Amino acid sequence: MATDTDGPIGGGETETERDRSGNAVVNWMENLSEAAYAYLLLLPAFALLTLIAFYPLIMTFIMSLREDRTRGAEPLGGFVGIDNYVDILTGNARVARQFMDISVSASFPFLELGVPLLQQALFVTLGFAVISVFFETVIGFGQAYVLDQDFRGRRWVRVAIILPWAVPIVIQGMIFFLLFQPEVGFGSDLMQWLGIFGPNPLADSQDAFIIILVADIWKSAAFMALLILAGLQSVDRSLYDVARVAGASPWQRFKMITLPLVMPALLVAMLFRTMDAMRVYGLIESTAGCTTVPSLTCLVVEAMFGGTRIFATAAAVAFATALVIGLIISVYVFFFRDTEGGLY
Amino acid sequence: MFDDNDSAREDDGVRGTDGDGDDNGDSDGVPEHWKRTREMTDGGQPADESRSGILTEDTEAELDRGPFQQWVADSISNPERVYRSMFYTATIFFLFTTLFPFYWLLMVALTPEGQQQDIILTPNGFNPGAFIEVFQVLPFHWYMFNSFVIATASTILVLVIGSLAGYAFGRLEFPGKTPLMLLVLIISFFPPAAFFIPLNDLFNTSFFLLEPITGDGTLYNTPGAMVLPLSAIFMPLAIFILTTFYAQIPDGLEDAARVEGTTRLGALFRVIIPLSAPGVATAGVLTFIAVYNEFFFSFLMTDGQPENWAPILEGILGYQGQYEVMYHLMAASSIIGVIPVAILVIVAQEKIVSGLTAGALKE
Amino acid sequence: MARVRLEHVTKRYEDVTAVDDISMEIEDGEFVTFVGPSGCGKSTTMETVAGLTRPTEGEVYIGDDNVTTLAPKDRGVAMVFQNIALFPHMDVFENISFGLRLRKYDDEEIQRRVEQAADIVQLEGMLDRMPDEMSGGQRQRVAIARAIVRNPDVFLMDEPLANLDAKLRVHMRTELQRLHRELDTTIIYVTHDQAEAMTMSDRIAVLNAGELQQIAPPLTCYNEPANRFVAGFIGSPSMNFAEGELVEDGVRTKNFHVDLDPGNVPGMTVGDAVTLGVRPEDVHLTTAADTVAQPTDPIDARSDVIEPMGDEMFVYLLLAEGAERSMEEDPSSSADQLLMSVTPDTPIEEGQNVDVVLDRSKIHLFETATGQALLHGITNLSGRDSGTTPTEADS
Amino acid sequence: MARVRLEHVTKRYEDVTAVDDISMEIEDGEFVTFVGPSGCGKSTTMETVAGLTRPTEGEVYIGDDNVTTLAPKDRGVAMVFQNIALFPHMDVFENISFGLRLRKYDDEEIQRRVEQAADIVQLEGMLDRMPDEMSGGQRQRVAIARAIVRNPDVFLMDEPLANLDAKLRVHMRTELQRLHRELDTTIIYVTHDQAEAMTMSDRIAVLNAGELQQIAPPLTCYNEPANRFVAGFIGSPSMNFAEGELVEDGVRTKNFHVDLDPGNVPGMTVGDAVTLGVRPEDVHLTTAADTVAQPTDPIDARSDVIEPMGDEMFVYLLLAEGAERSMEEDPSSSADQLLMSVTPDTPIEEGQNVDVVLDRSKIHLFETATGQALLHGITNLSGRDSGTTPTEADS
Amino acid sequence: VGRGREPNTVVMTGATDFEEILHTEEGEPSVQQALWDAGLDEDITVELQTVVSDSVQRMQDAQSTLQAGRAPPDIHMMDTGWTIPFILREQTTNLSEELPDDVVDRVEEEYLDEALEAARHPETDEIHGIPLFPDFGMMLYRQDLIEDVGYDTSDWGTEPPSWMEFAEAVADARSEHDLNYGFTTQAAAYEGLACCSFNEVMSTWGGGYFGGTENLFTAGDRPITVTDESVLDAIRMMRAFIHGDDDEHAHDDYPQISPSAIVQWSEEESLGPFTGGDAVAHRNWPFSIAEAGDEDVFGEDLGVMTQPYAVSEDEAEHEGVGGTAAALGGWNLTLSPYTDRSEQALEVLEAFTQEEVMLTIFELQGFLPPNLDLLDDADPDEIGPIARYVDQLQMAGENAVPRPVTDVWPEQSALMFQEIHAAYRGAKSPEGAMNDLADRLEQSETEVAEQHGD
Ligand SMILES: Nc1ncnc2c1ncn2[C@@H]1O[C@H](COP(=O)(O)OP(=O)(O)OP(=O)(O)O)[C@@H](O)[C@H]1O
Ligand SMILES: Nc1ncnc2c1ncn2[C@@H]1O[C@H](COP(=O)(O)OP(=O)(O)OP(=O)(O)O)[C@@H](O)[C@H]1O
Ligand SMILES: [Mg+2]
Ligand SMILES: [Mg+2]
Repeated sequence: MATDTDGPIGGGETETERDRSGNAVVNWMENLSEAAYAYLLLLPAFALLTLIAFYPLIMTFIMSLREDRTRGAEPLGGFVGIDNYVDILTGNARVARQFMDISVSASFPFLELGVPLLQQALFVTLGFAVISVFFETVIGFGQAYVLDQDFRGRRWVRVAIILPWAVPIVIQGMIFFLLFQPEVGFGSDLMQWLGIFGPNPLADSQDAFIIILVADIWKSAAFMALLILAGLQSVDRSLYDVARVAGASPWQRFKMITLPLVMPALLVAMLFRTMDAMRVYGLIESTAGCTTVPSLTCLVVEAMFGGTRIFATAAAVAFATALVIGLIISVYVFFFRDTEGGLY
Repeated sequence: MFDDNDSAREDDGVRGTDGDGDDNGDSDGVPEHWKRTREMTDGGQPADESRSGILTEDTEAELDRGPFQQWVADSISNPERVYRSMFYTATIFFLFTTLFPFYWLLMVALTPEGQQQDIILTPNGFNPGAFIEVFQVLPFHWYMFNSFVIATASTILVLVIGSLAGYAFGRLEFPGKTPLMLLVLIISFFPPAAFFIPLNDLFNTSFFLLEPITGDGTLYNTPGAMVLPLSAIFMPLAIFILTTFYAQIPDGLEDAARVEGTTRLGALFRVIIPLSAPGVATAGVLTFIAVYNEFFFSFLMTDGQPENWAPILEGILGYQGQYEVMYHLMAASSIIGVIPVAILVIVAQEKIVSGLTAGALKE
Repeated sequence: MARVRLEHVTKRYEDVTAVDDISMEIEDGEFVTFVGPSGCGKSTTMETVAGLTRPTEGEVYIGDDNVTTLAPKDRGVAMVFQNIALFPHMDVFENISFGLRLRKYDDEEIQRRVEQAADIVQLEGMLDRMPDEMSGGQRQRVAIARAIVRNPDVFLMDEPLANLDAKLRVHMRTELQRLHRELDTTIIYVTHDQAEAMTMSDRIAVLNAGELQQIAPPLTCYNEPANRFVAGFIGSPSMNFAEGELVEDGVRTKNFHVDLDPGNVPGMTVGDAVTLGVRPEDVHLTTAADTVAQPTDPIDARSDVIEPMGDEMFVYLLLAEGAERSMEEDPSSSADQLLMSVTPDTPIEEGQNVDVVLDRSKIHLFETATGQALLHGITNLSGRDSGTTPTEADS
Repeated sequence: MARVRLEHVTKRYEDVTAVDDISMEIEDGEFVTFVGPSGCGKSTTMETVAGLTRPTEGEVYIGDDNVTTLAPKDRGVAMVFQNIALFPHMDVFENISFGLRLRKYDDEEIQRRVEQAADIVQLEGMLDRMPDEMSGGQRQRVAIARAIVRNPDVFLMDEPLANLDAKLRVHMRTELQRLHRELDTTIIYVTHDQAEAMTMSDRIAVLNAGELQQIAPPLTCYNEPANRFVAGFIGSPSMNFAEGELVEDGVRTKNFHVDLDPGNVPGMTVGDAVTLGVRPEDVHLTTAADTVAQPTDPIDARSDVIEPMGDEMFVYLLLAEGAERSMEEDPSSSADQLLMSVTPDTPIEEGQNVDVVLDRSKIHLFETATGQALLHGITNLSGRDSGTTPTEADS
Repeated sequence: VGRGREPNTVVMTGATDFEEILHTEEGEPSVQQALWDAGLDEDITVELQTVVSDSVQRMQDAQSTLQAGRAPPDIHMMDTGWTIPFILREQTTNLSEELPDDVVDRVEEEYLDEALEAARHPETDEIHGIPLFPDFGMMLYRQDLIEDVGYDTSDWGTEPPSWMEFAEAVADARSEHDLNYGFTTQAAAYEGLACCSFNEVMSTWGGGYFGGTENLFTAGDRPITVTDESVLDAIRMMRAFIHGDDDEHAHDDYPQISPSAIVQWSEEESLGPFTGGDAVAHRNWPFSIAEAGDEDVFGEDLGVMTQPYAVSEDEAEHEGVGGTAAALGGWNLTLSPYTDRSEQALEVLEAFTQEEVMLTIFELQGFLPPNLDLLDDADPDEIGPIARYVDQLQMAGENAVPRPVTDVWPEQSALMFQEIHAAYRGAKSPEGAMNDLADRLEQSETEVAEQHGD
């Protein structure tokens, strides 16, 4: 090692001389307390969200408290408080499909359906969300596991698996519409032959519900797979070494290391998939239609864009939908509580 | 369950010659460096040894004992084979299920107009011209370009703003964290329609400040009218993803960066983000594709003209007539619109991941 | 300019007080080593200096500035982390040059400095490896290079040599000392290696349970430990302790007696509980007692286990008849046990009965209750009874 | 039952051969320590035993089984990892009990064992902490507990005590030895701490650049190193080397001459280049030469730097007139320099001219070209010239 | 379009089919040229803002545009089915006021009344939209096949047969020629079912949603007549067509002639099987005549007529229903109240009322002129197969059945097609479905009444 005159490393200047010229903003930011710094970082996000999301929501909420006006320049009437919400829950809203239509009866099962369950937006939506998210999670995990391997052509398999996610909803709808359109696709014949579907699956609530489920799982499992894959890739590989030496079988490694470490990502994926599934609309509209499979968002969209100007009702339905989703989501929030890197 | 180990990976080079590449180790004659190169092109990541993947040779005592004695015997002596074959079965299954609808879509595209009956596994006639007609009927490339710009802009906006928020939520302690996080989440409870009426008013209001930029001072018919709401709507997902991944980076690395001379923000961009590369890239991919394919605002925030930033959706819907639908064109246009994006996104993602984790910080 | 001063620094986590009211002043250019048991707060104290942890209470000064709230990057410190903390996404060159690149040094300068640093830590030719392709020791060397390449005012090094082999360690030790001398930087150092602490430091700060026990030059800590903790902690193998009582004519412990005028033990009176301490190398066979100026009376013992170490040999002595060597406890703190260090060619065998003497000038006396040192050396010469009375610890 | 045998094990990475054709046999119940410079392949060798790395060539046997392709979990090994690798999502209890839970031990048993293990590593009361709330040493202790709780046939420990303070280290050392004795497990151990290697091991395996240099009991390695590398590596501070030449009447190096009958040096003839090695503790002041049975002729020297270490003192001697102490190189390998270790009370001052002698019975002779040991001790008694001729290294 | 546009450019909305003919290659006839020829200031050019073809999406588009007070477009092309809601929301301009009197008079006089009706303000009767072209639900049939099995179809064009005769003829033809389908129509759950395909059937049975034609355009206080026997019979007949005798709710007299798949068919899906030769008869809009009447398809063998009927006009309980029928569709042009160049736009609208323009549009793209008298004037060479069916189209004009468009029509039509669909599929009995529908309509009507009562 040559001993150079300036000292063993570099020039004679010490770094503070060079360094303390940082500008005022940076210094100000560096000296903020942790909380103040956090708020500063959140500012851009919340500024955008306030303008583009919270402000419209508040306006929409106010809208939901007013009266519908189908004629005249003014789109809304006077304030009616929560009347619109009451109408929704009592089946008196001006929407074509029922939000919920159940009454309590004296005989078993003590609930009486006004219209079949699959004609009630709430239950269609809940059923759809639960079933689709379940299958998407399982399949997504499988796909992520495959993609986490190193193998020749992995990139192309990854492209293949992500492809459905890249398909616009209209096209997704079109594919499954055509597949089960007896004239065009063979899906309808096949399923009928298997005895699963009736002759007009797209016009039958039950068959159409299954078609929509399959279509959604086909597309959205990729979403799950991508997120889970990212989670898998972030796991410190040396932990697997430890576990292997400790005697964990592949399944145990999965259960005790992979799963808990991927759990935060998995929960995020499931959380957002659930919310998405609870808002399903485009897929239904482009396959079986909202009449056959009415979802909550169907009601919102039809109220808002149905041509009859019932904005107040639409707004109220939107908020009621959000409320339902919020209730379901609180289950997740409860889970997040215990997860590292989740909400806490 | 699949598992993997070093040699399993090395065997990739010889897969296809025979199934039990287990004990032939290096005697397969494939030069070491060659295999290495191939691994690199496949995975894009150096296959370091500590990254034990998933397929391993672990013996599973509880293997199924079926009637195929020979097979079972083989499997027991060489359980890796079972994992391998399970792995292949799964891969093929996934490939089939995801790709079949595309194949079928391709068949629809190839079937001449008006003959879309009883397409099963082959097209009804053969009309590859649809892929050209798509561009003749509408300037489909324009729509693609618009969508591309909008999606790129939204993705960047979401990742930057979302990263700041994700960092705050994931790595800092402050009062009100949980309520604020829930507040972000609440946005995703609402169907997009819930935002529409006020936003429609807002974007059609003329703002003096915007006049030099947009001409009439409104955001309608500009990319902004889509980028802003789409960013806002997909922001919660990105924030949650980023929060999750940022939270997992050990404090020590951030500390090291700060002592080395980064600002707090610098540590985020130089260490936290690169180390969360899989998460960041995933958030980016999800946002990009979601925006690219978004239906609601894409449809309502422009007048549908390609020169007014109408996105791909308007293009696809353009093939839909009042009383007839040009299914073959819609199918063709979807394939054209989707496949390049999916490939681009994946390639970009790999680049991003390797870029973030490798050279990105060179200046 | 790069004096470091801690004033009543305290760091509390929810249920642990990691650092408890530590004050110290480290001179510009001084080399101070923190030692102390695992979990005693060394790393945490360092982090308050680096600015990574904000103290719950107290202030940190670097130079004349109160830097308590200053960002790490503005403190002019470089740090080697205990957990190494290499950036896994950068190769060695990028890791080392990270700080320089941040400061926008030009490429040539960076290249030159990195090469120099890599040279010091013997990493030439590995500059394009990724951290996960290196062995533990190689990684640690990268971490060291990353710190020294920057020429900071203050170096903070948290066990920088822990994963290195003895030879490289000696080399690095020399290099660090040279750096220290030539750059005149202040260095705060954490190590578990006594040799390192003894040879490199201007002063050693001994911490225990978050509290500063003593800060003094190495030999002072070794020869005049401020309290029983320091006495037991510094020196390897550890000092032998025997609890006893001050009696009329000296100190009596369970197995032996040492003459002493109790009046010379400051603040103590006959009957008070005291602890006697003696280092293994100050225990001698009676046969070799002639080299000891002031031996104690011979003590009966039986050699138990003998550990040859190459350059020395440890002999575990059992004092009481029928005593067993205790494995559970620290050998040096059992009353029935005495550890002796002798030259490897000493003719002694396991199980042999031997008589030993202690070097009176090297005996330490502690108050059992508080652990405070009372006397260092009980040379009974000419009225003045003690060699040294402990100076109040510098802290 | 738990013999470990490596047969021609080689591990190559792209451009590095981490382990190069290593064969060794470790007896059931033996405690073998791997030492060697950083990056020499210690961890990699261990990983081949654990099954984490599959050797590029060669075979690994545990007991009588060829386990080369066996999964780690079926090898009955437990391992403490150099990088600690605690599960971040589990608290201390869960980390320690991981292996037991996998094996479905019942809760009570788990509780009991974990507590015992925690006790050994002194982690009582921390069982519900998360890894990121602990200090470096505490984490390492968790990692140790995680391994010892499992009672395996073979323990693999990669620098388990690196982050621990001296006292705790001594304690852990004792504990591990006790475990070893009581459980009769085979232990393969990596350490950089010479004291650890010397005291704990049945045999030491010295590795360099992926090759096995010597595997032998500690004192054999110390006293009869197989080659210059081992000689320089084992012992701290390192052995002094002086390159020279075999002449008619002995060995002549640049600054001194040692009498010897060249005919007694096997395989060498006059004129061949040899290297003479002597440990610092075998360098004596002429004034103390009476304790040395067979001193060499006095050598003129000047003391340069004196490093007091507490229990001993290092004196750097310059042999040639006007020589400077070289800082860059390892002090022990410069021809003009000689390191001497003396007791701390030796009256010697820096800059003083002194005469020193070497202990002929402790002088080692190596072939300069290959580094192979030629002679250990050149006691010129009665025709037979050498103390020991090196046995072929066990490797 | 829009920004920085030429001062004399008028922007109107339209789908690609209209775009194709608005501007054409130099020298070729185009709508723009026709407008100029019809007296439009040569400085004024019309530009098209292309919108999607789907009517529902176009409505959403127009709604958000107008809700936001945005212009251009200056002229909106609006479906007859949803022009009135926009008029009622004051999102159109009163053309009776704005256009010169002579133009207004000409429109009043010459335009098909039913078409114009759907473009008037229901309360003031003032014109808010200029019909661009009307559409009629026509019955297409395979003349050759039906004649083959012994039916005389020669006068069906002018005097459509009864449903009974038609059904038997279709049934015979189908079995004779071994075709997959007999009669195909649209019965998916969508607007087209409520407004058109069922509306026609109901009308030919003498029924109506709200009694007779006098109640079509004012919601609030009108009878709800969907539970009338005539309406139920119409449904029963359809159920017989779809499900045949097995269905207890099917009309006993009618044979099974329609595939059950029609319950998921709208125009797009239903046309193919007919043109593909798989069906005997098919209900669709005039554009399909051009397709099916092409020489390559059926040519002369294609028969076209208005809908068969079951109850004659005289027997019908309500006014304006009964007898043959043709559902009315089509598009109107309205003037955006937010435009800043209404003068030019009015000139454009005025030009659209000129006969030459209508004829040009008809000839170029087959859009029927709103003045059906002009059908005879069109050059048969230009208009292709349609030329053969001019009489039938005129007849359709005479028997046009408009839908009851009011401000709440979209809402009501959703209820209607949902219930009708349920009844068609057999998920509900005709009575059950219509009772449910009546309830919901009642509710909707009262709300309107309440809202406008104050
Ligand atoms: N994944 C890898 N890719 C390439 N080289 C590697 C990899 N892992 C280890 N090496 C190299 O192999 C050699 C041996 O590494 P190993 O970890 O066994 O060393 P070690 O003896 O444990 O050293 P230390 O004492 O520093 O931990 C080193 O030179 C190291 O750089
Ligand atoms: N984030 C934390 N939360 C709670 N306790 C903590 C946290 N970090 C450190 N501690 C505790 O504070 C004490 C001091 O920790 P510190 O890391 O300073 O110890 P140390 O002296 O560096 O120990 P070692 O030599 O083992 O590295 C320890 O008991 C540790 O468990
Ligand atoms: Mg520490
Ligand atoms: Mg190692």
